[in-house]
Amino acid sequence: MSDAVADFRADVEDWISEALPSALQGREMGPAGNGPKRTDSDSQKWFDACYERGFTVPNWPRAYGGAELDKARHQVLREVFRAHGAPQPLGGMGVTMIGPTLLEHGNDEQKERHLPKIANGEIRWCQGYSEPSAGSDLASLRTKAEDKGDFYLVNGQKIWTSGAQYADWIFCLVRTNPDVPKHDGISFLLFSMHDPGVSVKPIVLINGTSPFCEVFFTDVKVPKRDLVGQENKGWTVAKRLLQHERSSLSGLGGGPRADEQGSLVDVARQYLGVDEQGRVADPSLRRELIDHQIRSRAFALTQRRSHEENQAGDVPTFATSIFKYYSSETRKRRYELQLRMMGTQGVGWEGDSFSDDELALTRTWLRSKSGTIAGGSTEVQLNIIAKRVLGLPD
Amino acid sequence: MSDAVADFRADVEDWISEALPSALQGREMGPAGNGPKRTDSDSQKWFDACYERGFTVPNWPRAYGGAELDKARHQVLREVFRAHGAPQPLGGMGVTMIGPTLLEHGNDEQKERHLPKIANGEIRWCQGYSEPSAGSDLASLRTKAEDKGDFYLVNGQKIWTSGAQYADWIFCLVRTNPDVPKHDGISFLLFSMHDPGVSVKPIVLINGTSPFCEVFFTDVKVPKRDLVGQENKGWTVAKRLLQHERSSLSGLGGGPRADEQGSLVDVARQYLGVDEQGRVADPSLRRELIDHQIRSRAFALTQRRSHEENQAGDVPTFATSIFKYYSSETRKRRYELQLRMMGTQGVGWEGDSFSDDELALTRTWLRSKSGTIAGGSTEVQLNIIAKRVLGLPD
Amino acid sequence: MPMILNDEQNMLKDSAKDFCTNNAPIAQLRKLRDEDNADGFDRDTWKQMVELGWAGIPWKEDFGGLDFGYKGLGVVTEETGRTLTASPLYATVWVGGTAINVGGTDEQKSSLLPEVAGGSLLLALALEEGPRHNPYGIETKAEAKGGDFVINGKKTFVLDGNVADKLIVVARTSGKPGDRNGLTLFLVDRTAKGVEVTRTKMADSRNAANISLSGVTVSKDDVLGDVDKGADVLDATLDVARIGLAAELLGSAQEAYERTIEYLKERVQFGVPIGSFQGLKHRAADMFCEVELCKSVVLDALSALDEGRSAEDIAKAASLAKAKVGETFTLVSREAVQMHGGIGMTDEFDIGFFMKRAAVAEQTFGDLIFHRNRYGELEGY
Amino acid sequence: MPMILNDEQNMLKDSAKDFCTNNAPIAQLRKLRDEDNADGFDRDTWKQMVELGWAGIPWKEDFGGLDFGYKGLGVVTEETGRTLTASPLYATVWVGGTAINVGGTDEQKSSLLPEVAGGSLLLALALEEGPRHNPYGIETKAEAKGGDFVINGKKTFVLDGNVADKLIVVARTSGKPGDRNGLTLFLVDRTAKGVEVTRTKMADSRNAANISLSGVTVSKDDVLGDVDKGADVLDATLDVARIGLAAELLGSAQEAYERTIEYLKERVQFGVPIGSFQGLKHRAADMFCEVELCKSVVLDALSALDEGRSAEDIAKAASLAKAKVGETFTLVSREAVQMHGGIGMTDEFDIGFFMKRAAVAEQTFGDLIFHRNRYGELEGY
Repeated sequence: MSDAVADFRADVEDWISEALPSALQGREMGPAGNGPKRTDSDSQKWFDACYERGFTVPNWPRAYGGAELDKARHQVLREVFRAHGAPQPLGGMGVTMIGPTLLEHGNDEQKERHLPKIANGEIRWCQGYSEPSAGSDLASLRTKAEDKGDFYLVNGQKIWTSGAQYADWIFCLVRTNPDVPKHDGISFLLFSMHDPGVSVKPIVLINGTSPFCEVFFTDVKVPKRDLVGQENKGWTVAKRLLQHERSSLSGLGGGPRADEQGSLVDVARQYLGVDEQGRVADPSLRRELIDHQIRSRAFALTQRRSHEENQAGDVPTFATSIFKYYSSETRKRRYELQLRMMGTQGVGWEGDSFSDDELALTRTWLRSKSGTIAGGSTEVQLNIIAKRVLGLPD
Repeated sequence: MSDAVADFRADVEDWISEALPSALQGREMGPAGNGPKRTDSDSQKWFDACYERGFTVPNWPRAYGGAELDKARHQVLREVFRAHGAPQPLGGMGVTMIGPTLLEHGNDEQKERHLPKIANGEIRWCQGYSEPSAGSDLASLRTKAEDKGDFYLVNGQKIWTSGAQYADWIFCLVRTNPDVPKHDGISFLLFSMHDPGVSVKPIVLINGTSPFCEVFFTDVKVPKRDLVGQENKGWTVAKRLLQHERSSLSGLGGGPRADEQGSLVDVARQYLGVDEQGRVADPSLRRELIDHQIRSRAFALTQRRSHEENQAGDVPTFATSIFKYYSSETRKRRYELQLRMMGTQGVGWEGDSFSDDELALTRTWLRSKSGTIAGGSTEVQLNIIAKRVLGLPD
Repeated sequence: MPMILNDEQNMLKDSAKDFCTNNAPIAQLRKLRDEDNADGFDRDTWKQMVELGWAGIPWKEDFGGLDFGYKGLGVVTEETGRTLTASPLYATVWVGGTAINVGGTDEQKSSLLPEVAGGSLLLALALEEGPRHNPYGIETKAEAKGGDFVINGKKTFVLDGNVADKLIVVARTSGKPGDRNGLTLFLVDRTAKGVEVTRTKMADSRNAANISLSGVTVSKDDVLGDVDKGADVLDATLDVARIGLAAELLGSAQEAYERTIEYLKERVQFGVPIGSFQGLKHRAADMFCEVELCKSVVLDALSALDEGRSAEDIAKAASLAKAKVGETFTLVSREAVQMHGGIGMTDEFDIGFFMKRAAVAEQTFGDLIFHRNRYGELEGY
Repeated sequence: MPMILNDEQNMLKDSAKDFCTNNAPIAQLRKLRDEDNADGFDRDTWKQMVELGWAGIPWKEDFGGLDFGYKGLGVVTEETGRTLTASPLYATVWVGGTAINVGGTDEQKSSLLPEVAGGSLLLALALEEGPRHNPYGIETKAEAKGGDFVINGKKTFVLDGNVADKLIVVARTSGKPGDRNGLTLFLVDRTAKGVEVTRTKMADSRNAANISLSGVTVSKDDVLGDVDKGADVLDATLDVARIGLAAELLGSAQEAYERTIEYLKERVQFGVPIGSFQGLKHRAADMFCEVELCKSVVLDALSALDEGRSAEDIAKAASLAKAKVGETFTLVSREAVQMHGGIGMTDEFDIGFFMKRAAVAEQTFGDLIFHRNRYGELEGY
């Protein structure tokens, strides 16, 4: 490590010891990382401290609220955060998706207008991609935007819009030319969810929650200055953004969450008991537990290898393509296994006969099913690997 | 059961008590069912007795050496054979494939000339279907037959020809018209393997045996009287024959062979030992053993169901389509499992350090791999089920 | 020919299919759930089922039944599985009625089975005490006191325990938890003093309850079967119950599977029906095979009951059926959600109900692990 | 950065790849097999490997080695796995050499390791006594007699037992079969009186032998490590051996996989390359992921050795690597044959060699079941 980077580490260490409220150590931020104001003062304090240093978006230019950290310093920052159990001060699609996309594809005016409000948490974003008949085949989307001179007139419907009920703005794929091959007539627009003609309907999932919405557009007027990239070239922007999304969904660099890993063994011990040698008592479920742990450990090592390769060479690594597929399938299996370990206590729905953890498991199990569907289904991921990595013919 | 059928049963019972040499009970015929002469006199005696009654081909017309048994009597015959542990007197592709096909598609002259010599075991047949570049995609075959007036001139190559080195005749798919869609230019020919221009080269398999051959045709002259069906309509005949083949490969009606089923448990006990409760000692392999037995039992019940449905209704049953796929996959798994049970004794190749059974296992394990490739691979079977049974679109 | 249905059974199946489709579709279960219906089933629908004779199918005519065999009851139950119909058919007829039929005195049978057949008596088996099926692991105690017994203990996952008129309580009269000997079955009124019932809401929206028994007094006339020998009745009852559940789940698995195949034909992505993708085709074709195998094991198990095969043979058939059908339904219902994609994740769409049902049913009267092990033990390895 | 190779390791790997491709391709193994070569490996090739320094990679320079670490040896071995090269590299360097390096006195190391590095001393570990890996289940007895020991027993599946100059015999000096304590390792000349070696021909055409020891007398100077404490040396050696095998099999799995992908691109059926069928694509893509995971576990395990992690951490990494790579190679080699179709079933084509190798290697120093269980025990569940 260079001296300058070492100095940076020392500096950040000093700062974090001051800035991080001890009550937040090892926890997540109260309300899940959207919106500028926190419900608890510790979270607000931590957010403010990070924002002041540009650490809500550490690698963004200072002009847009970032700290302009290079790769090495950004990594140091992550390590210090992790060592101190410091929560990410800001999450959401602003930071993880549209922000990086605008940095690459936005014009200066767009960057100046949108990025600072992402960095300071003022504006929450949602993603207008999927449509009822355009799921895995995203490019077949039908929401149309007609050129009306100064503005586009947008009509259509989106589905699976995560957090649309809380979002202020949407980045949205629309069809601006229906008469060309499907990939060639798509544009990438930004507009406010508070604009006239936008309405939102939450979708109830099989686990009873509503993290997604349907969003309807009726004669929404979008000024042309909020077209990102060129008209009809939105697919390029969209694909780049999907890469940001996938690396975010796969928890790249983070590995399986520690709380998820440890607890499966605890669950096994609690619900199945242990034998004289301390082994999980049911040999069949023990076997599946170990298989899962082996799978998880091998995957975590692969994430580490990918990270190291990245650090060392900057070459796009082989391995990122497998992360979304493998992590979502592994997570799904994990909950299937936990369910079976817990017997009838694993399939409760509500009421005092089940502990909070037990009831949460039922819901999380059901929710984990979407991991292999949303954000590029398992089938789509396998197609991508077969085509891009293995070079198998269409 | 009608009285007439009951009489038939009594008659056959009387006959078999006389005719079946006790040394053959519960055994197979010496040399595997091809050729008229047996190496041992018991087999020869049993064959002669069956042939005299038309029981080498029980449901064929008497004119061709059969006994003209109807469905009910044929079933009775099978039951009596099974009850007495009587071996099938005659096997091979004559009885199971080309015979039934000629009965449906051959002209009278062909039937009279070929069928009696199948029934009496004089002529052994082989199947000229697959070619090096036409495996799963059988219809893309290239062996060509040119119309030369009285005869066809055949040039080309076949592969995977089972028993070609012992066969007297071949039923063979050839291309008679290269200028039409591939299914429309195929004809079905019969000719002698002893004809000039036919040469045979055995293929060594990974298990060291050579049950298959490559067969080369150089200017072989085939008289037109041995064209089965019409010229260029051979694909229809070929498909029908494949149905006979598949029902034969899947062991339809027979179920998993008893010796294969019983012995897996014995192998487990021998190589893994048993615990105080008599359970196979290794819990992990025991679990896989039970899973295999459950799978086998459920499959055997399905074969029985299919058989009963067949008996009851004569409707083509849903279930036959799954037999080839399921039985070959199950058999493959069975040998994988046995291999793992036997540890290092399961992977010997030759020499005194291994018992004959152990060495046979290694070879059978390797051979079992072809079950999911030959005769319509697993992938082809799944395609067929998806298309024909489920009606999924191409 | 035990593996095919006769004409009467086919007719019964067809009429059950019509009835369930029209009178008790999945929409009914959804409504019961959304309205938080206290019974957890629709009493009118149950009345109609009773009128169709379903509650009396397996009992002798002497006891108010149709004497139509478990195969008859099985084909009806398979149809209720297709529509995920919540009704007392399972807990009252398959389980409770069978226990009385197997273990009851002539007097008990004469008085109770006609009530079952008539739909006026609902039953529930109070067996489990922990999160995993463990039929001999009973700690609930029944102590003799004069001519009576006093029961103390806690039961969990009692199917229909919240609506049953009578509970069949498995209690220990001697021995220790884990012993097969020393169990006794008691008929206990749900409203008896000392019985406390808490409904437990499960993921499949079907009825279950926790039941606490504190000093519940029953007379010796309420014993079902012989004192200390309750496992004889219990084991026989459980095998029937497992076979009945397998029949129901066979229907559920087929329905989830068929809906998925239809969806594969309809849903267009990349300009073609997704059912044209070989990756999905192969998985669909493999599942087809598994479903076909399930049909066979269920038919064989139902036949085993009606043919009066030995207890050991019935036990093998029951464990085979529950293991195989449970595993297949789990597979099929998960693949159904995956293949339906986003829409399959929504509560508005019905397919998720099958996956929830599969998870709860897998835990009912023994999961795959339990029955795999039991099948191996019964087969002697 | 333990998960990537440094420049020297990359160069070593590249040169090993060249060497194996040119000097020791699968054709060599085929020739050894077809000619029934008595050595079971090619002595000229081995000489060249030795000249490249491979036999001395992990030893300190004091002992004639290159001090280049197990990661260095690992990348070389991975390349020999790609070509299924039969050589003493595994039994002599990974196993025997490691045992001496771990357990030997300075004197033993000084006299023996340079001979290993120089290629003149071939070694074999005589451990197993039954068909399944069972390191403590030793019945072979070594009894003290004066200053000597007399060994009696039978060993099986001794890799290179037929060509080794010295055997490292695991014998019991106290305790009973199954005890970890009471084992002692002895260096025994293969040609010593009472040693009888029978080569056992295995499906993978690699060397193995059964060895009978009848009254074999060795001196106390031939003890490797401490009397009765041989398991300390044995366990450490076995974990290195497992990691080395995992490295080799990683190469084999990659090669079988890559050949299959190439075949999918070339083989045309139904007018298109079979690699365009989604059913095969999805299986190929899934295997890609498994192979990537294997690379990671092998790199981590090799690093664990070179970093000198704790014995327990090395043991975990070893069991993880052997379990994962063994399972993946088994999967990949079977799928390779299936996807190659008929041609894959012929002896003339090389792909079947991989499947045979996978089957034998799975049994070497613990199969999936052994290492799954061990990993769980080491992790404390």
